[in-house]
Amino acid sequence: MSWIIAIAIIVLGVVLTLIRAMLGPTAADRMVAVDSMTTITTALLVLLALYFKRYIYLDIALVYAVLAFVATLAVARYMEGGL
Amino acid sequence: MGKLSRFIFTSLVLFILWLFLTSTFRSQEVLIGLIFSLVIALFTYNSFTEKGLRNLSPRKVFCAFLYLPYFFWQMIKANFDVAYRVLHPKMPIRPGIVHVKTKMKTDLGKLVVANSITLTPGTLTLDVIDDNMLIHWINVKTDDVEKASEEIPGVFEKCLKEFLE
Amino acid sequence: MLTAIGWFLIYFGAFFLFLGALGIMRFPDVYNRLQAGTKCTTLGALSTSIGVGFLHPAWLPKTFIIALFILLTNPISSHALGRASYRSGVKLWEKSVVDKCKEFKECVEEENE
Amino acid sequence: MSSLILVVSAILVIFMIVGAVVTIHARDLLVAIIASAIVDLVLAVLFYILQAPDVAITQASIMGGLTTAIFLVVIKKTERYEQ
Repeated sequence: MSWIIAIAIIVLGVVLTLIRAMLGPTAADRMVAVDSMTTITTALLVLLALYFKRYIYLDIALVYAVLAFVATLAVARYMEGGL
Repeated sequence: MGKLSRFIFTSLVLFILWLFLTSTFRSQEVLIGLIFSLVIALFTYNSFTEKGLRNLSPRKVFCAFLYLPYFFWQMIKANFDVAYRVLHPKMPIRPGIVHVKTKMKTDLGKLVVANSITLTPGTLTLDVIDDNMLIHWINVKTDDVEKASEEIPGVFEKCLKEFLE
Repeated sequence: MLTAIGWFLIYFGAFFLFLGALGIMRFPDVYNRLQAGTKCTTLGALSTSIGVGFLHPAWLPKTFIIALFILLTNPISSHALGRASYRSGVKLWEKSVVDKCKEFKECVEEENE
Repeated sequence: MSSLILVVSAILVIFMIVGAVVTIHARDLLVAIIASAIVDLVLAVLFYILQAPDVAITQASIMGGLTTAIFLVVIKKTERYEQ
């Protein structure tokens, strides 16, 4: 039962950020929402790794955090005119 | 600072990271990690660190351990602050961008101060130009440069000056 | 004992992750959303992963690495996004009090072109 | 317990469909890129839930990180708004 509550709260958070990403007025709003979504999803992946009881699943959380950071930095560099 | 000490410091950091990532002590894995951390450190020590083994002097390590609990306490306070502003029906925010001056000279010092400011109550670093910092403040109390410098980065710089400069 | 601490940390983190998402929905402009998104999600993800490490102590080193990585990279990405959105001309909220950023020519360079 | 996982994946699939629709209809190509990045990241979580960790790592790294950066280089070289 305690699993259901913890995972449900975090999934509700993901849904809220995804709604903001779909209807945000400017591109910057959407990117802020996507950045927060990746951090929340990293926490969700760590929690699900404990739920499935597989050690290898933690690697996905690590890769997810690193690569989403690269995507955020690329979009930020594009928006300020660099790249 | 000598090249050897910078090289040793870089490979030490990489090797400790490898030990955390594999989290075993079998001889084969430790050996291969040691070889790869030496090879990678050979190529990257030039841009990784400037001070080498001087970073590990006992006084600096002691000051870093004193700084961490204070930082986490500030972070928890920041989160309850944001929680209050989010859950309040009228959203009591009064945002603005203020200008403060920092006393840090090195790049590493500016990085640590900017990251600490971002994670502590109500402030977010927008831009760093030389020693001027532009900070978005969610509840502006003053827009004077001197007072804002006392208010925002001053509390960290007292602790950080010890182990970064 | 370790189990109790682990569950407490997981619920603490989940609560703050939800609050960060709620802040992103409610706040009026980009910079305020960035504040809520950075602070709450950093502490939430950190506390959740350390809590998982407490529940299953053999995993503690790797969850510690994940927490360290989040603590290092999240402020940098939010700083880059804030600077990029100011330089690309996103306006502040209309009830904002003060804007010292106009005094620096590095900040408004992009708008003039 | 597996009904919890079923509900989570149903929510994620709905958001993937909405993201794909936003990707097709957006006039601003930066918004289209961000929406397609959302689709890729959510698809990585879905592969994770379906217990394929290697596919999830590849999806998160190649599609979530690198393809976004390559698309950004492309719209930097051409133009941002669709005619």
